[in-house]
Amino acid sequence: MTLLYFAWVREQIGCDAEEIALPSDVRTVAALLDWLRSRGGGYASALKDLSVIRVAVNQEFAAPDHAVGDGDEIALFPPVTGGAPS
Amino acid sequence: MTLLYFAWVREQIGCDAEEIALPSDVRTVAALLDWLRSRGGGYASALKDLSVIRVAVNQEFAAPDHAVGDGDEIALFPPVTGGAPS
Amino acid sequence: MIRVQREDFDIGAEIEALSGGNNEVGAVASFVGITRADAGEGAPITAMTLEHYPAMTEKQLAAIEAEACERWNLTASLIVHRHGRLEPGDRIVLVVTAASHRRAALDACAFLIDWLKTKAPFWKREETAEGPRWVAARAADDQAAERWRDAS
Amino acid sequence: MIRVQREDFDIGAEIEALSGGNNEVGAVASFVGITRADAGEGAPITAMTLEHYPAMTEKQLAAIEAEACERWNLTASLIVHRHGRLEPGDRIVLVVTAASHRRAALDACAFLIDWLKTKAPFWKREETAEGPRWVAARAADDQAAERWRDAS
Repeated sequence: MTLLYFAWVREQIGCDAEEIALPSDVRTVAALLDWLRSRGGGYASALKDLSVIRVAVNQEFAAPDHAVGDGDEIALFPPVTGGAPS
Repeated sequence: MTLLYFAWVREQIGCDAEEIALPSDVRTVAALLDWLRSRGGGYASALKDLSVIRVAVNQEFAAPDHAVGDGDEIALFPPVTGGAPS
Repeated sequence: MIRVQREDFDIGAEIEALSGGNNEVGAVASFVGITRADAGEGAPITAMTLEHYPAMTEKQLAAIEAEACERWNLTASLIVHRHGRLEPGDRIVLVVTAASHRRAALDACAFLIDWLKTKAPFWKREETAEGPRWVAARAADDQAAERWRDAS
Repeated sequence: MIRVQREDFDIGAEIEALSGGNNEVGAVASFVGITRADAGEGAPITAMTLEHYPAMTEKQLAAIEAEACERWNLTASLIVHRHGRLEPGDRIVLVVTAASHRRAALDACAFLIDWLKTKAPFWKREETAEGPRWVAARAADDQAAERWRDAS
């Protein structure tokens, strides 16, 4: 599985992308976030408040119960702030 | 008084501007239109349906009861069709 | 700023001149009206002549622009309106509005175009294969301008 | 057509390329977003970096544009969005919509800008004299995009 991180999630985790082998019991977005958080360090601090974390699975926004699998590209990032001016 | 004509009003009357000496009993836009119509010819045909005639006195839209006087610039024209596309 | 002219205009240059160098500007909306062959009710038009009443046009456009600038607190605005003979594909009118925020720029631009369409003293004479015709005013356009009154 | 790029864009050339030579186009609306020094909540910004997720940005912008083209029956449309580091006065985004009629062009342009503001996966990092900060999403922007849902 490819994991991508953007904005301050990227900064806190300390890298912009990584390949991971998913534990067999991690089958949803919510379980993936829990598992990443359990790695501690930057993961724990970046993911401590999930209300400001958005997840995309294969470039589409995904809810916590969305399935995840080994071939997926999963991105974690803060709510988007857009480019158009206010 | 200066009279200006635009669009098909101009074409039917046959000129784009003229100077006239106003009869002393013509004191409103409505009276002016009646008086012009009484001249017959192009005036009568251009002004036969007043629902499609608009009048400006000194570059401002004017209602039938608006006063008119010797120093005024009075324009007669059809409802505007604007420039912006529909 | 308003200009009524026979000549065409350069959209990019006009927008740049209006918004460049002003750090308060965050949003520039613009609108360009273009002559369409199928603009009329009947046969395709081959050309269109816009007649106007220069003294009144200048007065009214200046008043419309001042109203928009005040209502939406615009940083800058521009109306360029052409008159004379235009062929399909030719630009007719340009409205540019600059503001700090996008909503003000977009709403002011739409307001000005609706207003120009109904209130500016222009008359259109279309040329077609069936001969020339003067365009009649349309009630739908008055309604589009009136909705701005309701919203205020 | 969509483009996400570091480079600046030429508004006049983009509008001309989109609308020129198409006799169905009667109305071209455009919007340009520009970086403002006072765009933030606190100290004036000296620069702003737009980060994005290229694969997702392309997918989402293409979907947004397709939705607008269908809903307003646009003749053509263009979104150019910059990423990377921008300073006050720099252009950020261009939206151009071309249609037969003015209402379609204006509404589609406003819709696309509201949508880009809230839904496109861009993140803004502002630089100020007090240090850099990531911009937080604002509820008001979500409401501006949502009103298009209510209107449909």
